[in-house]
Amino acid sequence: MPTVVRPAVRHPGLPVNALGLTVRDYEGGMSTLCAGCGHDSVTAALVQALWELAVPPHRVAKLSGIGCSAKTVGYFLNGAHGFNGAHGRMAPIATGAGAANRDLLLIGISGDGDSLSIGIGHLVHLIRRNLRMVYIIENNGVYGLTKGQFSPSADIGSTTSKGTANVMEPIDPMLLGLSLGATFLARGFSGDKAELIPILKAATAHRGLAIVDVISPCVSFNDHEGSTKSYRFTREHEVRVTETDFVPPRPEILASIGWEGITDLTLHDGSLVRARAVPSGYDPTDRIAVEEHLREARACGEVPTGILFVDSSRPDLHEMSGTVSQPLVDVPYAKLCPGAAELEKFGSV
Amino acid sequence: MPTVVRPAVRHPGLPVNALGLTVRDYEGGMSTLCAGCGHDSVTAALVQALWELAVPPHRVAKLSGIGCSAKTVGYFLNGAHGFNGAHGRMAPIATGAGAANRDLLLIGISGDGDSLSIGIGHLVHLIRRNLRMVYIIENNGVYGLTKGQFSPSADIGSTTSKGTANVMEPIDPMLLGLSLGATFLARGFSGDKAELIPILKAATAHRGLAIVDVISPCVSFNDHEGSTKSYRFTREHEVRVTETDFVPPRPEILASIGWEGITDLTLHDGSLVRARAVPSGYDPTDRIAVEEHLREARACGEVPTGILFVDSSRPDLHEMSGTVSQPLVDVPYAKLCPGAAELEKFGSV
Amino acid sequence: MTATLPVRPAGNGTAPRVNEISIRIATVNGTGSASANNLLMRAIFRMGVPVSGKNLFPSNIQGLPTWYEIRVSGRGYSARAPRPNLVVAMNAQTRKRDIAEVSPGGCVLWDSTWPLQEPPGRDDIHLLEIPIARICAQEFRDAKQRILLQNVVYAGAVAALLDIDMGIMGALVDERYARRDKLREANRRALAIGHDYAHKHFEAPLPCHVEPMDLTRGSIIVDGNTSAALGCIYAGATVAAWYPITPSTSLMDAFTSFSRRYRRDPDTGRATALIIQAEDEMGAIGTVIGAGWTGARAFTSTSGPGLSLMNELLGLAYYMEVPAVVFDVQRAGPSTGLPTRTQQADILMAAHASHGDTAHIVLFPGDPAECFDFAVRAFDLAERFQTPVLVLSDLDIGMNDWVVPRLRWDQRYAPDRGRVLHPADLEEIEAYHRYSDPDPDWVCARTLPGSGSKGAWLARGSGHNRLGAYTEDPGEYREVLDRLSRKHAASALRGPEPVIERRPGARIGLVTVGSGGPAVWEAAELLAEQGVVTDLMRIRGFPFSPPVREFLTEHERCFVVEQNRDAQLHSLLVIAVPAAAERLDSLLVYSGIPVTAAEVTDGVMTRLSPEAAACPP
Amino acid sequence: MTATLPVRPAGNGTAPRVNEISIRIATVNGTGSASANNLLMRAIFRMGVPVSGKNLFPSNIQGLPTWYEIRVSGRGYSARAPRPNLVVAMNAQTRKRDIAEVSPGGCVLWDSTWPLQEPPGRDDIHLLEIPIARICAQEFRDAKQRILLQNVVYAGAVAALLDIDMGIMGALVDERYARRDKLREANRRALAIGHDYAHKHFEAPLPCHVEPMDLTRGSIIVDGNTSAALGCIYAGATVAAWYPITPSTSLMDAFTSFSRRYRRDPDTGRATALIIQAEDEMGAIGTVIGAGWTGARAFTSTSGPGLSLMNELLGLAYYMEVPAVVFDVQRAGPSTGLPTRTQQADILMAAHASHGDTAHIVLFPGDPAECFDFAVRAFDLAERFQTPVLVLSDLDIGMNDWVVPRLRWDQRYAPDRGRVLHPADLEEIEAYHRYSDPDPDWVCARTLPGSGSKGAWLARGSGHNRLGAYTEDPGEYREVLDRLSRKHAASALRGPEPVIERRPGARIGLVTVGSGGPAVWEAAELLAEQGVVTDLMRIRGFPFSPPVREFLTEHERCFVVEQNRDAQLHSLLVIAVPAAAERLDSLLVYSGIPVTAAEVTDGVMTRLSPEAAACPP
Ligand SMILES: Cc1ncc(C[n+]2csc(CCOP(=O)(O)OP(=O)(O)O)c2C)c(N)n1
Ligand SMILES: Cc1ncc(C[n+]2csc(CCOP(=O)(O)OP(=O)(O)O)c2C)c(N)n1
Ligand code: SF4
Ligand code: SF4
Ligand SMILES: [Mg+2]
Ligand SMILES: [Mg+2]
Repeated sequence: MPTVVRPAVRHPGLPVNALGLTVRDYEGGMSTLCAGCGHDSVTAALVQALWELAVPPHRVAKLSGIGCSAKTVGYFLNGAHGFNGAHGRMAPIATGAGAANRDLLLIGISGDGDSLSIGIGHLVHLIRRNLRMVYIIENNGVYGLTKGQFSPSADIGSTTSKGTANVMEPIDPMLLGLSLGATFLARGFSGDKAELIPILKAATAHRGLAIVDVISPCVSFNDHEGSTKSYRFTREHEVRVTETDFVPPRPEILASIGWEGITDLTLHDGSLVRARAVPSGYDPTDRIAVEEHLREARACGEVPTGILFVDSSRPDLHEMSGTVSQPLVDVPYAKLCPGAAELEKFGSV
Repeated sequence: MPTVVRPAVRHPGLPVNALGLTVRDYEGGMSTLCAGCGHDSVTAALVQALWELAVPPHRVAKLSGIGCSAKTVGYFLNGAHGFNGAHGRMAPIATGAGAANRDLLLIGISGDGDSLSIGIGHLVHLIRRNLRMVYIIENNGVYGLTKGQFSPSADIGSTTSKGTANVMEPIDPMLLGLSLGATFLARGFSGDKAELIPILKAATAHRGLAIVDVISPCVSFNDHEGSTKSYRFTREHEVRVTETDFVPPRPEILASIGWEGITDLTLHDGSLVRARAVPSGYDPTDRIAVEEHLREARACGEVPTGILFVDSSRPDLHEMSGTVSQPLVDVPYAKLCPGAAELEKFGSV
Repeated sequence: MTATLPVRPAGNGTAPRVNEISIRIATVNGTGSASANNLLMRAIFRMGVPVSGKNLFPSNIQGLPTWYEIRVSGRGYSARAPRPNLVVAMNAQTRKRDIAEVSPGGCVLWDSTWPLQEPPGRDDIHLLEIPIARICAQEFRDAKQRILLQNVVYAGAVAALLDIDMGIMGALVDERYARRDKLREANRRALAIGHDYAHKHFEAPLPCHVEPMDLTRGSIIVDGNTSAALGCIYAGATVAAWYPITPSTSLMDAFTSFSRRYRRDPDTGRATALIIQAEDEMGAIGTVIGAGWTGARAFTSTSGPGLSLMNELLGLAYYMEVPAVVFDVQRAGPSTGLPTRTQQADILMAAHASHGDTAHIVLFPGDPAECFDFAVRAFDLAERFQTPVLVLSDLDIGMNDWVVPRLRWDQRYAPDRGRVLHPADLEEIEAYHRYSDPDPDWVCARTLPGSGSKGAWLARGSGHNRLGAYTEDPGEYREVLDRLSRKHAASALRGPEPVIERRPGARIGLVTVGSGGPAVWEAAELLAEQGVVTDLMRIRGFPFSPPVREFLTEHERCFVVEQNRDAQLHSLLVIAVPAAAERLDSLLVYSGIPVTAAEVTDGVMTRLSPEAAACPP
Repeated sequence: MTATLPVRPAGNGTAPRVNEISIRIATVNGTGSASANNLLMRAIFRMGVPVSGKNLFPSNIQGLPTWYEIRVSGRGYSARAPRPNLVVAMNAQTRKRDIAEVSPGGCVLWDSTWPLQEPPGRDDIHLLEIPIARICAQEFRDAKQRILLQNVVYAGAVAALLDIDMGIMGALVDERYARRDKLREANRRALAIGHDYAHKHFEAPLPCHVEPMDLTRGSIIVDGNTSAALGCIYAGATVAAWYPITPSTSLMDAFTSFSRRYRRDPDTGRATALIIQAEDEMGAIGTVIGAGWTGARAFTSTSGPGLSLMNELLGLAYYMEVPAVVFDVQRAGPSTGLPTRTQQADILMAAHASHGDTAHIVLFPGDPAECFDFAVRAFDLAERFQTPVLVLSDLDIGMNDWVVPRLRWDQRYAPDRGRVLHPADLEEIEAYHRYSDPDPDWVCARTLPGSGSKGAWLARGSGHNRLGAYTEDPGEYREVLDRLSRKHAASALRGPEPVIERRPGARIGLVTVGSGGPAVWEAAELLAEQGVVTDLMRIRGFPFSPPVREFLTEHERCFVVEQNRDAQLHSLLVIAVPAAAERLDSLLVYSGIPVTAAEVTDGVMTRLSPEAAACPP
């Protein structure tokens, strides 16, 4: 794929990243979400993370389904292609895009309805395929765009603004991912950008499916007293279980790192992501321990954040499939067509 | 609902159950499955269990999607209504049937493709609704009816008859259920009828969704060397973690039972199901411990069977919804129609 | 800007008249204008004057332009009006365009807190300015109220301009805030401020104002989703399953809130209906089919994308012969399209939804009153014919406020449960076979799960014979398929007849469906004024009944007016009545905004013009 | 029973003739008869005689009745034959019916190991008995072989009866078991046993036998799923996604095995195609659309139920303008229907799949050769028109063995990637807008993800304007919708033309589609013999091209022969060509078994009879 980087001359005052681009070059269209919507903060964190990482914008493919969250693909990275598809179908679209061009950095933005309700079958199977992709769930416990019905992530006892309480067991995408063999699970909070940015960076570095569950309050329909997805509730109950640092590529560091809550996620360019455990002993590579921790946290109403689980050992879709290292879209037709002589032989009885 | 029990006079030689019915009265049409198919054994176990329980046949509604497994609803309980619907959609159909008539004993027979592939979104949400139903997955690791493709339950490394190995993480319905708050999870083996029958009985007794994962080998496409869903593999790796006994209703027993791996599942008629732990200390009510056990068993290639997990504390769909105790189909129209006077008032500006 | 109002030449717009007014209110969504608009509409209604409201809103929650149109028509025209006589321009973002669209001689009331950036560019209209935001900032303390009450201020001003009865306005406010004194007072005050300001600064009332009539007695204001939900209540529905989607969501919301009142066991307080928010539309329709098979009256509501997802299971219910009721509140497609705009573009899909040879019964209500009636009929037809019935409403009917005759209930109504054999009936017969013994409508008797072993059968979507047994035998398989085809045809005689209005000497027919009714009716009147006499037919059901065929073949030429691009109703008509194929012409309006009479008359006149006649359709 | 074979009066069956034979072999599925039947068919083919095979199999894996029909026709008729001249009755379960169906004067070869329970009830046929099971039990040791080789024994006997070249039969066995000596020997022996038994006990060969010709040179035997898969290989497809479903599964199986050969990088041995078994059909079509958007040639294969599930996303791809290729190998509906039986009942759905105004390009291959060609064309059309293309095959074409001309490849072929702007192209233009600047086909240029920021755009299924930006503006929204409509119409000129065959003086047209071709062609010949001269048209694409319209309006009367109940092609024709509506009549065959010429001629003659003429269609 040819690389086209636009010269960063238009914003002389702003700092530039390694590509000479300013943060403006990572922005998108004007948001039409409600003022204060958590999703806008996630967009901002993403813009910052991608700018800091100096990801070439055109190398990204933005993907989403339908929902307020899904709209945000229009609000960052104008220089990247995007696909704002159908409700619940982001995963298959991403699978096709990733299958066709493995060099794309796939960034998907979904909602808790989009991913855990209509799209959950696809999510489950995306986890199995371990497609290399950043999969963000902007989790607000409701269907925002259709005006506030409970989504499957609503906690038992969480109430609507009119006071009706949810009675069904919630789906926690982190627990679900653990049970299905997901390889990267992190949780952030749209109100905590400082934590979210390095998580997002780490996610882009993961070779496989990186699911980032971001609690992202819906100010119009689920930010009241009684909601467990409100700003206030999340702020009061958020507990960081790991602190994430993003370490630019410095080979000498690599050698010196052993495990003390540090997970060595190596970017394709050699960068490193460190997840330091906050509760002593939290080990984001121990599936059972993580599960136990998450369950206990849930029982006492905590919202654990940080990189919760990482498994870098599993192959991604292309590795499982043994495909060529070149993107399939770049394989020239001449290499694909068996030619007339071969056809001549076909079907001899 | 009026009860019509046909007089059990036609098979004078055979033993009769409490309703005066013989086992023949619980049978269905001739199976058209392959000779030796595991599914036929599951059918036989079910017939036996229902006969022993003396379930009135007409009180049952049989449900299924599409697949070899789905066909088996035609092979038992001719005296019950059945619904052999569309691939993957058993759960919603069951939800509707259960919503409309809570007095029906819903027995669903699904396949691993039907439930874990196309139908997994519905299964996940059925678990959340905790619909009272016996949900049997006849799990053979392949799509039998479409001739042997891997299903999502195929283990990593399990091979097709031609030697291709599966590379994707399997979906274990038991682990999935645990992560989603399922309330009854059991695993059986079609080759072990002695164990399966009491499990099925216990499942019918559960007030909520009882998922029974039955390893049920496909002799045509997945019973070869190299398959982890073959008769041989399962026989060699099956490990009972609990032994289930079904105890008919005797109030005095109830009082004397404490926990030593015994789970008190009380049937609507007062019957009791005991699950005795085989590995010392296995506690089918401790979600985390069960999860840990299942993961470890999987790591060493074991297939744990028995009642694996039970939680009798959660409300079922009707309890969550606060519906009347009478089946909704039996609520007379006169009670439902607000009448002309009420309409007269409607829409006054 | 001028505040005096000499009547200027009306240009090519509609001349302003008493009780023939069209108001457009431009605001920003999420700012609470809905209740002010509603207030105006209801006050006019209470004055006895026919009125209708169209909400043109964006597909987001907050911050984008939205318009509300109120049409006052003493003549009873309720279609969307062509151009407004009075524009309330509260949204600075769209003000330029809003000003451009007012009809010549009309007025624009605008919030002069934010002055116009450029001259309005029109001298054929009146610009009435009120610094609403500034006034509210001065008068009210609470930040939220300052925003909300701006709407009430313009409502007061409009009331003054149109001479809307302030007694009624005040009473409506009082009723609304009956138990919230502070709010009531604040609203009252805002109303007065707007009203007084207008009286003081403008020559109010305008020449085109509202005068009391007595034409709304016996009518109510209601939207189609609410009345459809109420129809489901009256029909005896006990199971509902759905997945939220605009513009159908308010149907289930209404059913939910009606259920709080009408689906409670008085003794136990427990629910006699179960409403399930499903995981997706396949889950929703599956639940409905499961409940229908079990004997409950069950329904779902959805819109285009959801209907697409229901295709497979609709075919299952058709082939198994299980009743199911689906409300499709159509929105503008294709794909996600314009979720908050109206269209009638699911007609073709609804008629044959699913692969294979599948055909459904489709009902087309034309207004909220018919939404109520057809909801009840849908359940009756679904159970009588043991098949899915799709009720095709649309956003215009479903979400807009219509004035319709008060809903009436015939106490003698008993649900038509169709042919169901209960245990006692089964005792009378020797053996029961599900698909045998059809009645003259080609319907066979069904039995319900739980009702006894003698009637037990296995429902299957795979090939089956008349006994209900699996078959691959060509003849047995075809026998069932042929009966299904005859059954579908037979349902034509039981569905709602078209509404036909004949005028002596008409050789031209105007054919329409659903929400096209009011515009086509108005167009027929306008055409008659221009000497073009037309008969009218509004189709209300598919398969088409004999009067539809007759109407089409009776007329030299028929214009099929529908709100989609691909002439979907026209297509079904041509298939059903090939003899009329060459007489049918299409008038298609599909921009997402409800069709106006002008669009219809223009279309007809163009096609009837000598130039058009030269090249046949 | 007699073993002598005097030629008896043929009754109303087809008189037995040399090289005009129809054989029906009745077995139980899962017993391995397929390879024996294949052997017979291939041997006849190698003798230079046109032959075709139809497999009528049940929807289960083992133990149910299955039939294989081989039609030998020196005249080249390849449609299903009406009644067999020779029945091989290996299945005791269906034997009675099998005997009943042999045509008068014909023969039944049956396994007399299990004697007939009752007399066959016919004296107009010949019963030839061989105790096949008993012989195999005596001759072979291995239990599995005893079963499998029964099939080879009857193949040997049939070879003797029909004078099929035993040298060729032997050679085919040798080729098949080239590397498995024991199996080869056993098969050889079984073949000889059957052959010798027949020669010894019957008067073989029969009068209706096979004589060598030279009509299959340059032809191959292939099924449509295999050739479609090969077409995808030649078209350059690199991404495939699917969910298993009969009868389309073998298409992806074939693509998978072709990929082992043709999608391997020679240097690394790694794959140049990615085949994804999706979780369901929505996953499959979604993956295809994602890959198509990214620039890969991607496809899926499915059948009716899967197509139903793809509705929503097909509308998305249509509206976003993303290429996608879908093979729908049709089976008998509705719902699950008869998964192993053929039908053409997804036509209407395919043309307009999805809610809202959606219209697709549909290709109708008529045989496996066209499956190959149309696979390639489908990708070209999908990319040129940036839209889904549905290839509607069916079980008859997809899974049965057809003799077709050897597939040819034009080395000059270059994929038509349509209008794609690459970075260099983008440098030439000032700004890029996705839906602007249509070419004469109304197609706008697209750009691919990863190819640069200047061409970046956000694909959306929601309302958009020519720039690709979100819009709710009526005019902007409609502008795109109108262009889509024109684009669809324009594609009619680029799709495959109908195949038309004219006969001097014909005033009647026979119109058909897909697998209906051979039966209709044969029927036309038979009708001509009866003095009814007809022209033929086989439609190969939707939207219909001008020659379709011309053909329909040119003829006094046209019979549309299609394999569904609801006259789906007929419906699309009436919509597209209303002027011909009254001339069209339907001949519908939909029992799941491929249409025969006799069904067509009977249908035509009945409708042309004086009685029918009295009451117009
Ligand atoms: C097939 C289909 N069904 C329903 C909808 C309506 N719909 C649009 S967005 C949405 C839910 C959005 O919820 P979520 O994914 O949580 O996003 P949020 O708006 O909360 O960010 C629904 C139900 C749709 N667009 N398509
Ligand atoms: C919508 C749809 N897609 C695909 C199919 C084809 N199909 C029938 S059964 C089946 C899989 C069955 O697998 P499983 O559920 O494991 O049942 P088994 O046959 O193994 O018992 C498939 C893919 C279908 N019937 N419907
Ligand atoms: S409705 Fe909720 S989720 Fe949607 S934009 Fe507003 S705050 Fe955000
Ligand atoms: S194919 Fe497999 S699953 Fe199906 S009937 Fe045969 S053995 Fe059972
Ligand atoms: Mg949400
Ligand atoms: Mg299976």
